[in-house]
Amino acid sequence: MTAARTSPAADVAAWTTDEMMSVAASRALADVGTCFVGIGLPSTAANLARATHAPGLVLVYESGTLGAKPDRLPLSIGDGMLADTADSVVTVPEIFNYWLQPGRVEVGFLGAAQIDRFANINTTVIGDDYAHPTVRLPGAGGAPEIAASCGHVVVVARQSSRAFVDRVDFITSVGFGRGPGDRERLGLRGAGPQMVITDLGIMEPDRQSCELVLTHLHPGVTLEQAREATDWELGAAADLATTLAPTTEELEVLRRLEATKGSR
Amino acid sequence: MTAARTSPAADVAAWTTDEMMSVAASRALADVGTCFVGIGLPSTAANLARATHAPGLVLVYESGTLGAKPDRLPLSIGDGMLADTADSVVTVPEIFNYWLQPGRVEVGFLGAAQIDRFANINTTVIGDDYAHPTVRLPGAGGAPEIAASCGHVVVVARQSSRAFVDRVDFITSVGFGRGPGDRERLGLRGAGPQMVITDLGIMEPDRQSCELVLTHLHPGVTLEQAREATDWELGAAADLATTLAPTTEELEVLRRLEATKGSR
Amino acid sequence: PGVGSLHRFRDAVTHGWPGPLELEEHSHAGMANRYVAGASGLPFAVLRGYGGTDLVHQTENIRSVTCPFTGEELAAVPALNPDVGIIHAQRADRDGNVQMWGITGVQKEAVLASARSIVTVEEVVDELEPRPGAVVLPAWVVTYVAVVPGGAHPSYAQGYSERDNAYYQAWDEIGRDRDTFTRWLDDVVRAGAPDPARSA
Amino acid sequence: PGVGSLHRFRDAVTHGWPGPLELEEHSHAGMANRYVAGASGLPFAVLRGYGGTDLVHQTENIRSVTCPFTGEELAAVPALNPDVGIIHAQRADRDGNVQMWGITGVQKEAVLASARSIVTVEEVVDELEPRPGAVVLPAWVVTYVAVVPGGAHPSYAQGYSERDNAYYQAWDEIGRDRDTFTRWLDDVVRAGAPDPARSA
Repeated sequence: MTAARTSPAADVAAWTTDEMMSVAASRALADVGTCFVGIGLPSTAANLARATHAPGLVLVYESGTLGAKPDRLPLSIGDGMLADTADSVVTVPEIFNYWLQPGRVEVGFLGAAQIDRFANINTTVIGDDYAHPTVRLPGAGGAPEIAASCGHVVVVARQSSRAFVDRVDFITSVGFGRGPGDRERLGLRGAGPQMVITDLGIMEPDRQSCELVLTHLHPGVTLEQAREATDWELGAAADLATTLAPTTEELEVLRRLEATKGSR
Repeated sequence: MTAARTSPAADVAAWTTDEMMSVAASRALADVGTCFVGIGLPSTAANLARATHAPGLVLVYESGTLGAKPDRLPLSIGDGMLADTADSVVTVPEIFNYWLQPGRVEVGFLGAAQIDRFANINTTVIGDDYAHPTVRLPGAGGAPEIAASCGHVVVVARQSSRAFVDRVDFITSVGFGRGPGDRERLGLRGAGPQMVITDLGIMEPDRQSCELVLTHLHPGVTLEQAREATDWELGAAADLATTLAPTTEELEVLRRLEATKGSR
Repeated sequence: PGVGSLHRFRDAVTHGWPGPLELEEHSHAGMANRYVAGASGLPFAVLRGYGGTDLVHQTENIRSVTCPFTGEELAAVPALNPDVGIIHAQRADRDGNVQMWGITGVQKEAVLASARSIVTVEEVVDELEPRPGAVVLPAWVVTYVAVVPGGAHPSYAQGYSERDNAYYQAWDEIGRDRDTFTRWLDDVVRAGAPDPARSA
Repeated sequence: PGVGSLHRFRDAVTHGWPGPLELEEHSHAGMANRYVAGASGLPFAVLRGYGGTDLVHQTENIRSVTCPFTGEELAAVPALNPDVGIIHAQRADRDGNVQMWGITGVQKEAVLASARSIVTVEEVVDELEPRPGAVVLPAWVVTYVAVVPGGAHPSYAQGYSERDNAYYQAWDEIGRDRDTFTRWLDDVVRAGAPDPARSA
């Protein structure tokens, strides 16, 4: 979203913060067997992972495609190419009931219009009054159950103080609710969000408090910038690290994938 | 089962009481669109109907075959030919949940090891003690839900005073329970057994009492014989009729079908 | 699938234009299970869903049910049984049997859950040759078949047409603005002018 | 499918030979739904079933549940989650993806409901060419694949072998009598003699 800036590593071509985000998100799928993929940013990152370090990654889309192997970015979860390349295509009730619900899928990969310090996700309404919202968002889709039932969840979202808030206006998909123990109390069987990847850095939940804490800053981003783009008092890990800049291969593959978007 | 006897109609070849039973049962499918078929006697009769007066009859087998068109008698509900000739093959959960349960199938065609005056069916145990039965029967199979959910039910069973009893030892599949109103009380949505076809005649439930009453005697069978082969005081309809003897075509087709049983 | 940014829907919700909407909102899993219950002749479906979300506070149609064996609480949603279910499929035979393949979603359930159904198809053929991944809806559960080639446009029909992505993009512009949208309604829908999105 | 007259089972139940059996009896619809619940990660399944039958009196595992929307009472059965699920399928590829077709019954649910699974197949192929009516179980839900051609005998494997009906008939005679059965166990199963039913 923000303008491209030159990486501090001299041997790496210029990349945008969005590209850094997608690359960092794709790396979160290292050693992952199966991934339930939302459309948009998560789909880009998951396909980047499959095209680089994780060729065996099984992509599951809620349209019912198990093991889809797209060679371009799908235009929607219903893209025919997903069915053409899948190991198996099942119905939508089946993908939710037989595949997602029992916790068979290791990672749920979600976007978020608004997310809070406990990694709860809002994709429904901005504003206090559901019936008369300030902004109406697209809605829940498959996210509530992905967030509930996948082994763990990775969130990909552009960071801003409007999007990263103390408390979401509406909980569409549960992260850690109001804090420790809430997932267990609610009977949510997955471990919840373990990583939130933004265009500025990476956040992870604190093991005690469940609150999102900054663990990585992307190259060239300052802690100040990350805090300014967060509506709560964003904590930073003691060992706050700098994300590895995108490699030439990662960038090449990502750009090739992105270029397919306009191809049809 | 009993020996062949000559039909009173001189122009009809000799036929067995079993043949009369299958023919009478096949005629019960006149103007029926869809039939859920149990294996054995019901399958013979349903296939006879399809091969004679009801070429468009949709046969549904609980193995998941919708619209099977076997040209021989299937060896089991899982006979591969049923899948090969079906309009659609679905899973076993689907055949029960999407097709049988909502009442989509007009007629359920069932056999019975034991049946009582209220057309309740026992295919589980003979004897008073479930844990120590006199005779163990094959069990429920799909029958309880076929009896519950089909538009109505037709039963085909050889008549004897051991099989046609005042009260079955075990209710595997509900006919009319203990009498009028029981189906409604139990939430059974189909109309229940409307016809019980035996090797001696045809019984139908009395509209008031729900008790099975003899409405037809097969040619050559006396009311006495039918009553002897029934353990309760079998009532006869005021307009007790004689079943039409099997036609030459019916017999020919039936015998051709029966001959396929030994062919594999 | 892939309906874009829903500008008109969002305008209706936030500003009540052209009129206020009554909403009942579910997750995809919840909706899928409502159709399953509807197709199954059951009054409700059970799922692990909605727990801890604010969706449960916005409708009476998300409740809970207790497992009679384990005592566990689960979400329950009521069956959906539309008066009419309308889907698009690839083809039908002359008897009215319908064949569809690719991503079939919740289409079978939508037909089976509905009191009556209309299936639009790309073509009618003499025989539905079996093919991988194909689902057949027998004629006796389909009320009407209508031949509507391209009936999924701007979406696609696997094996017949591709997604018209340019249309989606053009539509996004049309849908974004009330005036443009109103003009489109007047010109294209009411007066039958060529669709500017189609020519995009 | 088509297991014959179950002489041995019936002898065990009625006479406790060779030992008493503990039985839990369900209808097919009930069992199918128990597997569905097991495959779905739910503790129970809901169905219209068992109502008015004596089956409900013979097990604790048929209970009732009330619809939270309509108040209607329905039957509930507990999920079945076997330690190991074993099924036979037509073929697998070298990655362990399994393909089966024909009447697949409740096989997918049995695998998905089980903690571990073994799939015996007719053959392993380089590529699972898509085919009508085929269901693919991805390798990641199958624990082991074993190549066992004819593994369904005396039943059939669609596209590979026909039902051996003569075997069923011969088996009915063997199974009918305790002595014949015991001899068959000793000779064929324990000592590995040729199966007289096979040569029938």
